[in-house]
Amino acid sequence: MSSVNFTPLLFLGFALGDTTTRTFAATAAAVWILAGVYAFASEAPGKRLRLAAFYLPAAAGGIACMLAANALSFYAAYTLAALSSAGLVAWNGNERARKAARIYLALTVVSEALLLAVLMIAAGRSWSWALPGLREEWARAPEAGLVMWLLTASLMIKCGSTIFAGILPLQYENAPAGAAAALAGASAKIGLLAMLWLLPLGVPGFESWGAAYVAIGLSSAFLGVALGLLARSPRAMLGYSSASQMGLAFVAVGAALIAPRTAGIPALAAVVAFTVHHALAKSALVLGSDASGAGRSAIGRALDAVLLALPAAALVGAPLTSGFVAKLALKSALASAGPSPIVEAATSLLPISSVATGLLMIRFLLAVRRSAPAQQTPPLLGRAAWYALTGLSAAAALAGPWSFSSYAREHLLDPHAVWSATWPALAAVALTAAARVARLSAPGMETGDLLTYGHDAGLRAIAWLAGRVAKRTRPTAETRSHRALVLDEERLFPTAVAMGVFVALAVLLAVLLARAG
Amino acid sequence: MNVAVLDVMLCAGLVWCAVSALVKRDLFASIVMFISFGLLSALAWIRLAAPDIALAEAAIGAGATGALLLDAAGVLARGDGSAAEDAERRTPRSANVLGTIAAGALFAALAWALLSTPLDAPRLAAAALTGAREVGIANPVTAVLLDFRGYDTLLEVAVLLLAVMGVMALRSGAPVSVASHAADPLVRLLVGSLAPAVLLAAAYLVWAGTSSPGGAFQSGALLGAGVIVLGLEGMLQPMRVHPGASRLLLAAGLLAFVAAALEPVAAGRALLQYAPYARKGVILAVEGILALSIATTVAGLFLASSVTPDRGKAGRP
Amino acid sequence: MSAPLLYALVGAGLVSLGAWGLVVRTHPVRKTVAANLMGSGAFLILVSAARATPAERPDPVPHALVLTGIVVTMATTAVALALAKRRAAASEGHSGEGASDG
Amino acid sequence: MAEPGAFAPQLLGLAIVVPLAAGAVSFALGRARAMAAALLGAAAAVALAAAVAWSVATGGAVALDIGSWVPPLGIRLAADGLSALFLVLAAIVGAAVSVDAALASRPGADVADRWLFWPLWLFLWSAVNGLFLTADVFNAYVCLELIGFSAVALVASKGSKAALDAALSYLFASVLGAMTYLVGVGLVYLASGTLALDALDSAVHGSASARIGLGLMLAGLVLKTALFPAHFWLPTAHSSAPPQVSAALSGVVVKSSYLLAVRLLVAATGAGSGPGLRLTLAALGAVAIVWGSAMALASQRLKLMIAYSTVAQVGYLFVMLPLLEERAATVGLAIALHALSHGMAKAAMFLAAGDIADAAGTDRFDALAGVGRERPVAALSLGLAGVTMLGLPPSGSFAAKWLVVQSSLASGQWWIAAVVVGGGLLAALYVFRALASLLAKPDRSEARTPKPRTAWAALPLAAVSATLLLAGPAISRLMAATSLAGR
Amino acid sequence: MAVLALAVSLIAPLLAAAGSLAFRESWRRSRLALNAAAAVATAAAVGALTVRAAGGTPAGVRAEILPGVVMGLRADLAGALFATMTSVLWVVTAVYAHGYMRNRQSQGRFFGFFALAIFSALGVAFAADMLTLFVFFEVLSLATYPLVTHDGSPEARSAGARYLVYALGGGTALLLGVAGLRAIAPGESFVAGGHLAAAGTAVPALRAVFALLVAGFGVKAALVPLHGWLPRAMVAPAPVSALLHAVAVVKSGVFGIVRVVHFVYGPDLAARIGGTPVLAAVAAVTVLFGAAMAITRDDLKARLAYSTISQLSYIVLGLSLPNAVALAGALGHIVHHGVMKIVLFFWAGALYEELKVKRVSQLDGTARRMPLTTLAAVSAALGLAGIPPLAGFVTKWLMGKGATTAGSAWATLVYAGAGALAVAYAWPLVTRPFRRPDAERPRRDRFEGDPWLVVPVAVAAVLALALAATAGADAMPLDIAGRVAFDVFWRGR
Repeated sequence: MSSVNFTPLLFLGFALGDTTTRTFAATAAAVWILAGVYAFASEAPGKRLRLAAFYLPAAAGGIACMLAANALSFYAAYTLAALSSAGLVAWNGNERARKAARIYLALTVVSEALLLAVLMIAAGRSWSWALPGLREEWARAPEAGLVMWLLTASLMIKCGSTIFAGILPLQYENAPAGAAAALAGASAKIGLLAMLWLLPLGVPGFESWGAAYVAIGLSSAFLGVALGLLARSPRAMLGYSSASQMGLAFVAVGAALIAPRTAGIPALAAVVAFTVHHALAKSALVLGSDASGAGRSAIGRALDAVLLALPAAALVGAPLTSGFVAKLALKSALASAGPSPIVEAATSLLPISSVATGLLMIRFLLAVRRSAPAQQTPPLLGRAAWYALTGLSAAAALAGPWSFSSYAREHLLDPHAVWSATWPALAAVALTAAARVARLSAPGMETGDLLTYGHDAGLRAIAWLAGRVAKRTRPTAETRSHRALVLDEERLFPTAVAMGVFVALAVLLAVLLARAG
Repeated sequence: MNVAVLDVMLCAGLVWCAVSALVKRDLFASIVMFISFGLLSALAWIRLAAPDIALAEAAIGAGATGALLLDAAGVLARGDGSAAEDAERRTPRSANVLGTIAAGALFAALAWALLSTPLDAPRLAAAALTGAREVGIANPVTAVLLDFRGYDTLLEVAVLLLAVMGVMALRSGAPVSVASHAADPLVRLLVGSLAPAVLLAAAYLVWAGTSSPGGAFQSGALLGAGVIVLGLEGMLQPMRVHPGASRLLLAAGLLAFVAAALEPVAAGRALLQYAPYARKGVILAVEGILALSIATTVAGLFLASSVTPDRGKAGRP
Repeated sequence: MSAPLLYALVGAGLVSLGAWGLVVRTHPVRKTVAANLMGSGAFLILVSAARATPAERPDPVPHALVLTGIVVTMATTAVALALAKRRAAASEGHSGEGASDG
Repeated sequence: MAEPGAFAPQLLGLAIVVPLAAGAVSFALGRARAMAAALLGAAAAVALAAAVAWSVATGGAVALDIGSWVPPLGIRLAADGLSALFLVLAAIVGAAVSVDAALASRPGADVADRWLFWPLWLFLWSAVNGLFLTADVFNAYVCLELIGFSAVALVASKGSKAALDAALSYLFASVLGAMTYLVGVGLVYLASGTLALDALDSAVHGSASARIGLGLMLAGLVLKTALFPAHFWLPTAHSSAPPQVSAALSGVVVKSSYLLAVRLLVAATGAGSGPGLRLTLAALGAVAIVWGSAMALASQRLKLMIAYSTVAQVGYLFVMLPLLEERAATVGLAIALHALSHGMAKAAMFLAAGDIADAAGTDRFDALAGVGRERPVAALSLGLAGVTMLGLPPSGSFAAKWLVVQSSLASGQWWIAAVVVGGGLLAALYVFRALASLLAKPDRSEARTPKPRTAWAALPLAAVSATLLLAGPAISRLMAATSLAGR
Repeated sequence: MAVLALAVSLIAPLLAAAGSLAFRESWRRSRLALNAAAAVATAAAVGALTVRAAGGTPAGVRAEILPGVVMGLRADLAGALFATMTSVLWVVTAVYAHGYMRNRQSQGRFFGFFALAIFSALGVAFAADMLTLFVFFEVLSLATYPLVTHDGSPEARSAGARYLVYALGGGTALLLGVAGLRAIAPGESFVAGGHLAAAGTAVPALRAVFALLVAGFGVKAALVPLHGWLPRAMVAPAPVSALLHAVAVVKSGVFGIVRVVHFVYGPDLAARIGGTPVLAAVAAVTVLFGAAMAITRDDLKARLAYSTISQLSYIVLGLSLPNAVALAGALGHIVHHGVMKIVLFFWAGALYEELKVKRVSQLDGTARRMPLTTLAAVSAALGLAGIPPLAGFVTKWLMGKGATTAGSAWATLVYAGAGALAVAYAWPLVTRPFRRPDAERPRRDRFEGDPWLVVPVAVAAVLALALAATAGADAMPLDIAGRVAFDVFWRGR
């Protein structure tokens, strides 16, 4: 008698998987480890145990996620990382951090639930659990449209695109420096991996979704930078820049959806290149914003400034940086996506987004310099980790082209490509100078913008519902004293009357019987 | 239409006495009317050729019941605040109207039933009469009473004993004790001379019971009534009847009858199936003891209940 | 309209009268009187039926029933009156045995 | 018939006469040894009832012609399955009442000096047995009177003002009922010339006046069974009598006149007449359930509540009647199950209530807080009996409710199912109010001086009634020997 | 031999009940021994029955109680599953109750009715036909009433009254349903895949009977309109809320629905007459309503009660979807949720007993004071919230997956959404104990709670984790659930 239950034992199945997952895993590992070193180095010894309680599970989840082989283990690692990072966000315990953690948690839980729904439906439609074939299964299923909506919503929340941009700065600002770097570097990338695993990249028929993804990408790119310019603290700016960079990944994936056959491979390469570039550059920047210029001699501060500028340049996509390689890969993906209006718009808007990123980076660098060295200098080990990370980010620029996209290799030194990468940076510098002359100072804005208002509204709603419910089901404190309806039968139905009724009843019964005969 | 004038007169008298017994305002007057109703009904039984019943009616119906009613009326009328009095006035009007209508309907139904069926159906007359002859008891009523439906009579004796027990229970278990009353000499003389006659008549009734109208109940009632009269006149010195003895006497009738009933079962026959040869003897014996018991019961019922606590004479244990 | 039928009808009348008395009258003595009347009425019906049988002598069975009935009615009267007297005594403050009002 | 069966008919006679004799002996022996004689008589009565039930179960219906005179001249005692079951009910409740009275009459208890309780009680017991077994309508009249007097005397024996009032109105009510019954018997005899019960239905066929007589007899029995509106005498009588008496009255006496009523109804409608009669009785039954439950809920005293619940439960017995015609076997079984289970439960409730009133001094609800802890046995018995009142499984009344619902759905008279099920809910209201007040925490926990008595007799009664479903097979075997379907 | 096991499993709790009631109030030790022994005996017997049922020849006994009325017991796989959970958890609860009831009064009554409730729950599990199931179901209502009103306070009494109104109302509906069922299919006992020959009867009749039966069981399964009694019944002592109001009583309601849908009607017929779709809708509403309400309740036990309401409807939704995997998940969730929820109620009881903490807002700093208990509770709370790889997630996953295969993806969304809400109401239970208490908690020198309370909590938590770890292994609840589902959907063909 066989059973329908074939849940794999302790259903956590992991495998090294193909090159893409290996690259993702390697990058994530590097970031989590180096950021970890920095975090533990810079944390007071007493609180290290508590930090470990949150940091290590997050790291484990983050890395395991990359290596997941089936839907269950992917979801398990995804949840483990997401929930334990909540602890990191609420790290310094004050009300602001707790509020940020609440917002982060609420959004993560929603995105996780959406992902679960996607995985369940996909698993429901396919007999096996394995991830690889999953997307082909659900793409052909009747619920494909529904799954697409759910998946998109989940990814938008996770990667902080469009209106959810605020989720990333909230994390970077409140988490301790090292942890923030790790979150910046690795946790957002889980979303990208989910895209690669789950989105129907090779499957025809999702062209309209492709266009939508490109649109989302572009809008979050520009919205992210706009909000970044309004942010106050350097790390918030970095958060918003991550949001906008994620937008670019959306654009690449959009391209793959629009022309699955032609743009499939280049888009994949673009996403991988982008992931590696952004992970290393952004985590270096975050560490830098905390470590650089802290109480060092003039020369030291200058050196820090340079070290900080390098990843910043990479982000802008300056030539000979990992950013440049990613941008090239993206351009090649867009080119191979074939003639469609949205793709043309994307190709033309790309450089402008680089300009915007440039503006943001410059503002960030100025902000870092302005924020005097509040903390004491991080220990040498911490600084070493920072240096290593920046080095890696630079190295990526070199290793990138050979391993990923052939298009990038050819155009690496092509003068036209080089120029198209440098003018945005120059333009950004020029614009900033002009802004400073006109003393146009952007008004400050509380990080997390839209989400914080949503959070307050949500709390008020729950309190109202609880109040109303409490009022209705307040136990009737005094079970209303059983007001005995004092019914004395003698008054209601006196004996004399009753006997009279009896005699009448006797006659009735007699008559009934007699008549019936 | 061979209805004699006497019957019509008798029926009219009966109805008139009955109505006035219920309607009369004064309690004593209604009781007197009820006693006269009793006597008239005794006459009616004679007209309907039921001598046994006439005897019983006269002794028990009119005599004992009348005496009890008079005594009760005496006690209750004097009690001014007694709840029963004011309850009288408060019968709700609806009860009167409903009662009257219902009673009327009952009468109509009964009358219709009586008119619509032939009264002269044979019923069990033949079977009973032949049965009585077989069994050799001349008086068919006694045959039915003690043989064919002896079980009914057994239970009926139990009812009597129960009544006495009930009355005793109401006086919280005080034993029945015969107490004397002061009375004027003339009545004492009359009663003195009557007593032996009553005793003789009672004995005769028991003896004659098997062949002619008479029997345990009638003689018992007569004897009882005699004792009551003697008691009322204080002729019976305050004999301290030992409580145990009075109880035994009261229960004797029932115990005898039960013995007579169970004996055949022990002998392998059905319940109350007297042995053919001993039938008359057993019946006579049972009737004798029964008469004594009934006499004590009737006297006890009257004397025990008539002696109310406020007279203070009744011996409370 | 034979004599027995007349007596039977009077019996029926007495039954109804007795029933009326039991329902309407509340004084125990009057109720007892009514009960006795109702009994006599019933017995009258029975005995008149016995008288009307064509057999040479009246049907002895109803006679036996009525005899039993009379004795039972007497018992009723005795118990009812004793109860009435006891209640009258109790209501005049002679506290009866039963202490608890339950 | 097999040899042991030959003696069976005599058992019927003995079952009636032996308790009677014991009662007389107990009366004759007086105060000191009355209880001993009575307990002996009670034991004999229980044994005889068991013997009768056994012989009916093995050999089918048993009959005895008293004095070997064949009816209609002689009187016949007959015991089919249903009467045997009622006999067993009387025996079980009788045993429990006797034990409880014996426990109560230890020195110092207030009932000790009312030794007359014992003979009266045995007379009542034998009269009830007599009524169950008699197959003669006039003999039934004498039994009814015997029951009436003993019940009135027992109720009045409490001595309190309320008891006397109740006894008086009970007496006059039962006299009115008995007289109506007697007039009915007269008419039936007048028209049909027979007094035998089983010859009744052919006799009733012909003449209308016989049917009028039968109607009056039925009315008399309806009053003795306290079916609404003729229930007015029961609440005061049963609630002011001593606990043992009310247990016997509510448990058994009410059922005895009901059994006779069912037999008459079968005889009357065997002649194909009177769906109207059954529907009227059923309608009265339904009203009785509602009225009884409402008054029980409104009553302020525990015993009064239990008495009104009897009025309601009697309603159930009558509501089933319209189904008797086509599904006699099932409904007969339902009647037996409900009567048995309710009889035992009600007796247990009154015995427990007596014990609780002892502990609290009064049985008013507002004074009962915390008594549940002092008298756990009584509280548990009340609870278990409550299970039967509600007709919840595994009680006998649930089995009855189940059978009635089944047959009413099958025969399309679904309103009966609705009334029966609704009645269970109504019963829940008053039963659990009583239980809740018992289990409530006493606000002031002053030490009451609990009297030594505990309701040990009540617990087994309630337990048996609450699990009577398990005795289903035995009861259905006995019921196989019953034919309630009209010929 | 097998019938002997069946007899032992039912008679042991009955003996425990009688013994506990009979023992004098002061015999605490012997009462514990009696109950524990009975619990272990029952667990062993149920184990034997499960093995036998798994072997394909379930033990059974039938008797004709009244002419035409046949009742019977049969330990089939589904029954064995429910009985295993009840008996195993009874062992743990007996120990816990001993500790918890130490300084409360009328313990004899408590343990007596507690054992009686277990007896009736096992009866529900082993009933072979709908009538027997109904009989035990009603006895269960009665046995639990005194437990709800145990301490006699006005709240307890009003809660008890409300519980009764619901239980008896449900009972009435059930009675009519069962009667109707007998009119349609007299005397049938349960068959995996349903025994109703739908050919003959009119659909409205089938629908009416289905509605009555599900409504009757729905009261105890706390479906939305009928759930009112559960939060109020939390006034009962902790062991009662733990084993009965989170495990035995409510699960018997759900088990009843399983019997109706899959063992009387069969999934296809139930779907055809539109029964299961409506049931699924009601269950979905209950899932979301329960979870939403749970978020708003600050009282700890009330929150757990609403969570139970929501999680029960996980099961009802799962079993009303025409798919084997969903059914397997639902049956598995009966056990998984039971074990997890009992840990949380034990924790609530221990908290109240040690620190007089009743509200979620007072949880700050309890971890430091009662680390072991809190750890167990956290693991259970996470499992409840459906966090992988814990027990709660496994069954939720199966149900969600099965929902899509059954073609109703909206149910998958409901599961996912409910998962999110579950995290919302479980999260404070997980994090607040670890926060530093603002007001300094009254220092009680004792480190952990009373061992009698801590050990059961720990054991139950380990049990929950074991369930998660061995989700796929043979002879574990999920596997049994799988076999039952296989029987229902494929053997039935």
